[in-house]
Amino acid sequence: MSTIQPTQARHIPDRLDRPLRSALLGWEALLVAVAVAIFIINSFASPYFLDVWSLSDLTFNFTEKALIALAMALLIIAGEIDLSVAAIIALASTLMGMAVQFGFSTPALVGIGICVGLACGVFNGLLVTRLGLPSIVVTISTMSLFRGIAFIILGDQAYKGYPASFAFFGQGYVWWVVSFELALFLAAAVVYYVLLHRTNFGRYVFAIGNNPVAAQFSGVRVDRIKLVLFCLTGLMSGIAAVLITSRLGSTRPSIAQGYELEVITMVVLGGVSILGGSGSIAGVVLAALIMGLVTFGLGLLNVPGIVMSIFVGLLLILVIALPLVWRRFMRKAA
Amino acid sequence: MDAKAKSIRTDEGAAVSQPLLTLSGIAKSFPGVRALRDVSLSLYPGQVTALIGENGAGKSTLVKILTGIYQPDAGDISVAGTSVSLPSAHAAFEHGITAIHQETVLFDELSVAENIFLGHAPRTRFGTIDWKTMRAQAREVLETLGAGHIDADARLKDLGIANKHLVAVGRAMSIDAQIVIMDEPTAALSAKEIEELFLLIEFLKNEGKAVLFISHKFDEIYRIADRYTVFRDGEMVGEGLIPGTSQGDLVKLMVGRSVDQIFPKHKAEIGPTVLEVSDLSHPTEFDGIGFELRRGEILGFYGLVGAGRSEVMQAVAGITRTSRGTIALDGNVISVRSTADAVERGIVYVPEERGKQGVVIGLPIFQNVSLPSLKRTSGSGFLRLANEFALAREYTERLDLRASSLSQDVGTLSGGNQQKVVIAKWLATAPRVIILDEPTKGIDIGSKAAVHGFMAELVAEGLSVIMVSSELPEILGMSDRVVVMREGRIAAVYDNNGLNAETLVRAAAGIAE
Amino acid sequence: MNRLIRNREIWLAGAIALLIGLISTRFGAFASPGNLATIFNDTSILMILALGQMVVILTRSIDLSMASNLAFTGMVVAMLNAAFPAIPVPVLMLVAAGVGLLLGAVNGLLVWKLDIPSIVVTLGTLTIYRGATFVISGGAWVNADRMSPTFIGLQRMQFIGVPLLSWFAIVGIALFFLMLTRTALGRSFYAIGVNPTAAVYAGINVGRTKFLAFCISGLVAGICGYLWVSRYVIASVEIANGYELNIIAACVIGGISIAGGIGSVGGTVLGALFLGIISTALPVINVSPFWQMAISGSAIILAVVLNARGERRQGRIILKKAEAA
Amino acid sequence: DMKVALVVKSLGNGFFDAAHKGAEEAAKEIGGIEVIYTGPTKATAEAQIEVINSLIAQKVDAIAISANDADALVPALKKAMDRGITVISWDSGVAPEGRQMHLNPSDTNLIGETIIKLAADHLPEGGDVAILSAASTATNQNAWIDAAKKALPEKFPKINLVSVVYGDDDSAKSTDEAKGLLKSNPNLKAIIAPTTVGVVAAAQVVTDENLIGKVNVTGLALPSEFKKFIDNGASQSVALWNPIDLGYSAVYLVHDIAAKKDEVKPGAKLSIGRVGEVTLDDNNSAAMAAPFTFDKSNIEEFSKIY
Ligand SMILES: Nc1ncnc2c1ncn2[C@@H]1O[C@H](COP(=O)(O)OP(=O)(O)OP(=O)(O)O)[C@@H](O)[C@H]1O
Ligand SMILES: Nc1ncnc2c1ncn2[C@@H]1O[C@H](COP(=O)(O)OP(=O)(O)OP(=O)(O)O)[C@@H](O)[C@H]1O
Ligand SMILES: [Mg+2]
Ligand SMILES: [Mg+2]
Repeated sequence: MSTIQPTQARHIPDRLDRPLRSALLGWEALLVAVAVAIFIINSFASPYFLDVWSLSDLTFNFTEKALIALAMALLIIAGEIDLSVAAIIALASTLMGMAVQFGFSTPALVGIGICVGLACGVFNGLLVTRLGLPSIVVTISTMSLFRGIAFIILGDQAYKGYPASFAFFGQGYVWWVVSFELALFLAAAVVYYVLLHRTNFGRYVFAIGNNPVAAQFSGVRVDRIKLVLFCLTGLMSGIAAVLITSRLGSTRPSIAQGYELEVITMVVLGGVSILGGSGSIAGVVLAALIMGLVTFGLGLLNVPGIVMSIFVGLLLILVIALPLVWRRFMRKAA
Repeated sequence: MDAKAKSIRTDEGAAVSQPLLTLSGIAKSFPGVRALRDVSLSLYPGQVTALIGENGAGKSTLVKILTGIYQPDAGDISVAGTSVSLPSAHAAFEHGITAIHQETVLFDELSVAENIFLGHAPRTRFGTIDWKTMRAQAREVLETLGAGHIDADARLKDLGIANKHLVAVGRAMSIDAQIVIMDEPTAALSAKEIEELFLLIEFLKNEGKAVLFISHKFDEIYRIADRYTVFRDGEMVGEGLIPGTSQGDLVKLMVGRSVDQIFPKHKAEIGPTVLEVSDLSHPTEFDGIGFELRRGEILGFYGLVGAGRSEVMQAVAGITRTSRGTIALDGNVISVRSTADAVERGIVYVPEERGKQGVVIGLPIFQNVSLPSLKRTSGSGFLRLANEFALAREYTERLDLRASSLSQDVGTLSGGNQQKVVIAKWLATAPRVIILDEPTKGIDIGSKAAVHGFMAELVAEGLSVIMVSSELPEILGMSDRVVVMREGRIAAVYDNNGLNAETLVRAAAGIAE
Repeated sequence: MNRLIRNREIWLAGAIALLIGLISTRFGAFASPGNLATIFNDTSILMILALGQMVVILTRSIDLSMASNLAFTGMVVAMLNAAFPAIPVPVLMLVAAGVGLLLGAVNGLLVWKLDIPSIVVTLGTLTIYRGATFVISGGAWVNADRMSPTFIGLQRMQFIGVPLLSWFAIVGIALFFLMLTRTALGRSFYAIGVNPTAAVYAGINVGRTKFLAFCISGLVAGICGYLWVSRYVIASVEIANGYELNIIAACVIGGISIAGGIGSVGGTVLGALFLGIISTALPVINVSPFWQMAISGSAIILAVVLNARGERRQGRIILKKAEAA
Repeated sequence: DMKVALVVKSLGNGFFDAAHKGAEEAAKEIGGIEVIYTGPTKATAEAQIEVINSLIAQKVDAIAISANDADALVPALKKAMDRGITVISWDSGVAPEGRQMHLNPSDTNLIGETIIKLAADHLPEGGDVAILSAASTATNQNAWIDAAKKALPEKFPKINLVSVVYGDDDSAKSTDEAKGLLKSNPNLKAIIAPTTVGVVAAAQVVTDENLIGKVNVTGLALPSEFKKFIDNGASQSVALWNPIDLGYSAVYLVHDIAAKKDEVKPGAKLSIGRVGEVTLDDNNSAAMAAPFTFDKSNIEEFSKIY
């Protein structure tokens, strides 16, 4: 096509000073600084911290939750949320345990765990997209429903007797101190990074989070993408269920209680806007690491878990508040 | 509170000396944008001052400063000769300033009466809200506006868009204000309602109120305004009395050059039928819609606001589900079950509500433009930024977008420039049929001509265009044929051969000839 | 005020009546006035908390920290009572209200002054407040025997045959109703939820109004901290852990829109009662305790779906005008 | 110093605080022991695993744990043993693979029988009773309830167990469950709560509903927490072992095993200082004394101790 105005059009540069990049870098830089600071404090505070096995053990504190956080980040960027992830773990673990009683083999167990997670994700996704219900409401109810089913099946019993080979997923090491859980998390982080930041799908997720109506008007299949995102969180919860069950070697319906809020804390600490529309995988990975460092470091000092959670809570608010306060201060100074 | 009470009467016809409101040296910057620079403005009692300027000239920003929503970085505001500060919207109405904002800003879930009185509701002796008095006063206000048909107890959500707008006007009137500001008040109203609004403005004038009237439509300005003030790029570039000033002068002040306001004559070959819609129906919105669109044709859709034109177009574009009817492209019936389907087939829809449906605020310009075309710019699902930038540059530059870079958030652009991004986005998909819903709504005169020229260009290249518009000159100037809709059905179809405005208005309103 | 909203409440009330009817077929005495009064009394705390939460949700925010606030305040007053039994209980209640208000105000300030989304703020304070409870108590519990008899007994005292706890709820409901329908503040909660931009244009200070909403939810949580501790005669770090979700569920069942601006006192009260009945009735009719969670989960889904149905498509109808003409 | 970790189900529980006292007493007596008293705030297995992991990293010498879950802790504790840490469980046990020995506060069957007996002693005519337990996953409670059910038909034919409910060691939930029991079983004569949290909640409910004298609350209770309800008559008697002795014994045993003074194998007799000695059974678990009963006559005295 030719140009309508033969008079020269104004040139618009692609970028001025990479404002978007530098803003993102700013956030992640802050997280890196926090992580390094905590690492240094930890190594001074406890003589046991700087030890490869300690550091390896540390990763178990966050890998399972962080796996879910990767998918949750996408969901929250798209403007939705899933509070039922911990309940999905409970249900998936229960059904795996049930399968053990029928003598299923390790690969079948893994398959069952993942499929149950996926199925729960589909259920959430359909309720949200087909009935147009707010996801926070849907997943508050499925949170009771999924765990409730686990309680119906198991009651006060526990399933155990998982095959010996099943223990690998939650307790095995791929290489030296690198556990299977850690390796899986790192691989998943790369996959999610590419998915969110390097593909059309990821762009659609951002578009939906910023303006779902305009995205729909632009030909983005909003409902389908949201459904896929719920499936992904379901899937990751299923995978986490396999890991936790393998690590505990048994199943109770109360497994993974309260994980949902920790996962969301991780995502938010990672700089994902809870209102949707912005965030990065790098941030989430850093946030997972920070939470692991804080809980493990304080654990080495035998600080009770609940006191650690004060630190995590403060960190959450401070890390979000600091840039805001800083910007406001700079503007005043200017 | 009724508009008649407690107002200062000025002797009619007497030369007005003292301005009621004066602004001087007002400046306002947003991050990266200097919206206003050293602006001054005076409003006189009993007079209507028109504020004109291109998109992004800073008109709405000034309105927001006057109503206490934004704080100016510098400058002075005086009401009736005393300098005031307006730290909040409340402070503004205490100083007798009220406004009808560009965006309809009301409360969908609340009742009409409450929408009118929220924030200044009548109280009982105990300081609680006096619902009874409030309803009565709301009815009174609506009555004075000639909108007595609106139920004060109805939920705002259940009202038509025009009635909502009347409620917004009612809200402004319920405050016993000396200074009334109207930011593009006619954009959502039909001809009949615009007439009523003009009567109201006359009435306010006679009451001695100072009125600031913002519009991009010169016919309205000449009709109602006594004075003008022109903004360009955030600066005041001229003011004076309307009588004795020609439209050409105003345009020149606005854009800094003269602009042809003639609709470009397009001489495209009208080819075979491209799109054929038959018996398209929806349970509640429209019924039995059938029309055809030919290659190289501009098909105008005219109707009063709320006639259902947008809904029909959204159905054609796959956004709204239909209950019955078919859409055929090149003679083949196609199923359009989502926007994505429509886009794939080359049918695109440029929506009317830019902010809600058009731009994705939060994403940069280039990502907005490439959003529907990602499949083409990417390599098997993976993003290719270079392709996206190239695509975005090509189309935004053609539309003469004013932006500092393509990575800028669209949210920082003015309304008119946002509209350009939306149009660029759709052109970039290389469509066959493009549906433009109110394409020049809220667009300044310079850009308007560009959009019209562009439409001519499109059809010349063999595209087919459907243009939904409520502006008669635009419909008459641009369309080859005109479909008139009324209350969800097609009322008439005309060839644009010496078609006159009156015929269209009669058909749209259902008045027999 | 509005046909539709009233309808929703009638539906919910109908559902509750049906539920009670169903339970009575299996357990006759359930519908007796005495038992219903007991259920009301048992649900009082949830009702009061849900009313506080409702105000926050109306403003498009959420307060996840209410249960932690409750635990902290409960611990503070219990420890005060244990240490200084001479402090009169009404004074302790004022302390509870004050501490709760303070914690709520902290949430509110962060939301107002720093513009951090409320879900983030309260997710943070959720753990901070509960952690603080551990810190002040050293993790130790305050048991029945360390509390004074009036501390425990006050809410159990009867007035016109109704325990004071129920009176707290009744007075709370009345106050909330008055505030939300008759005061400018109450209406501005709705206004900023329906359309925050429009609210700014109407001269409402959105940030300050949200702040006040959090103050109210904090105040309510504080008072409930005392009520909870004296009702269950134990103050520990773990009390009401996870209860924030029950509170929100009560609001959601009661038809409070999580997107803000829609909801009524009546709906919230009924939503809380609905949950209360389910949790008291299931053990009574010998439903295995293990079924309880799944049943209440399904009930919430059902209530929400029905609510959504009611809301669906009340929009304009162009064609009707055409037909009428 | 030898570092011994005393890991409890959850911090803040009066019972475990008393056990901690005993542990410190043992440490002082033996000398050269540093006791790390720790545990999660929430009584879950996952939280306890994090605690165990941090103890492993701190290279403690021995862990004595009261488990929230008999099975889920096994892998973590195995890892601890692999790294050379001595692990025993006490109070609430871990499956045999996850520990070297288990110290039962008392014989499981004996406890099961005792909790029923406490109710039966005051029900010469027999009648309906119900059990209000802790979490449905609690190892020890479940074992006692099983034992109680076994004892019922032979030893207490007139006692009719109508229901078992779970209060999750959460006072609010326990209260609701206790109320439900009273409502659904109008003829209930006794509530048996083999948990220190549940028993207090049940007694408070009986007091509130004016059922003192009609329904007897019994079970396992800390005298200091429960004195009030013996005094007001909501309960005739409750039982418990001495938590101080329990904590003392746990530390004593784990020290001796870690210091290689004792060999752990079925049938072995292990000394526990001032408390005496225990004998390991086939599962390497040992039981201490029979539970001690508190009633009007002695509660005053014991409530001052624990
Ligand atoms: N909140 C804001 N943040 C950043 N920039 C803004 C904001 N509001 C307005 N602007 C910028 O200020 C300038 C003036 O905008 P304004 O809305 O006042 O224009 P206008 O004259 O009303 O245009 P239109 O005719 O399109 O309504 C524009 O460049 C716009 O992008
Ligand atoms: N009562 C209403 N409440 C909310 N939105 C409304 C209402 N009435 C109309 N609208 C919106 O205004 C736009 C115009 O409505 P509609 O499609 O019915 O009329 P139209 O003939 O296209 O009018 P227009 O001249 O505005 O294009 C649509 O986007 C519609 O969603
Ligand atoms: Mg404007
Ligand atoms: Mg339209």
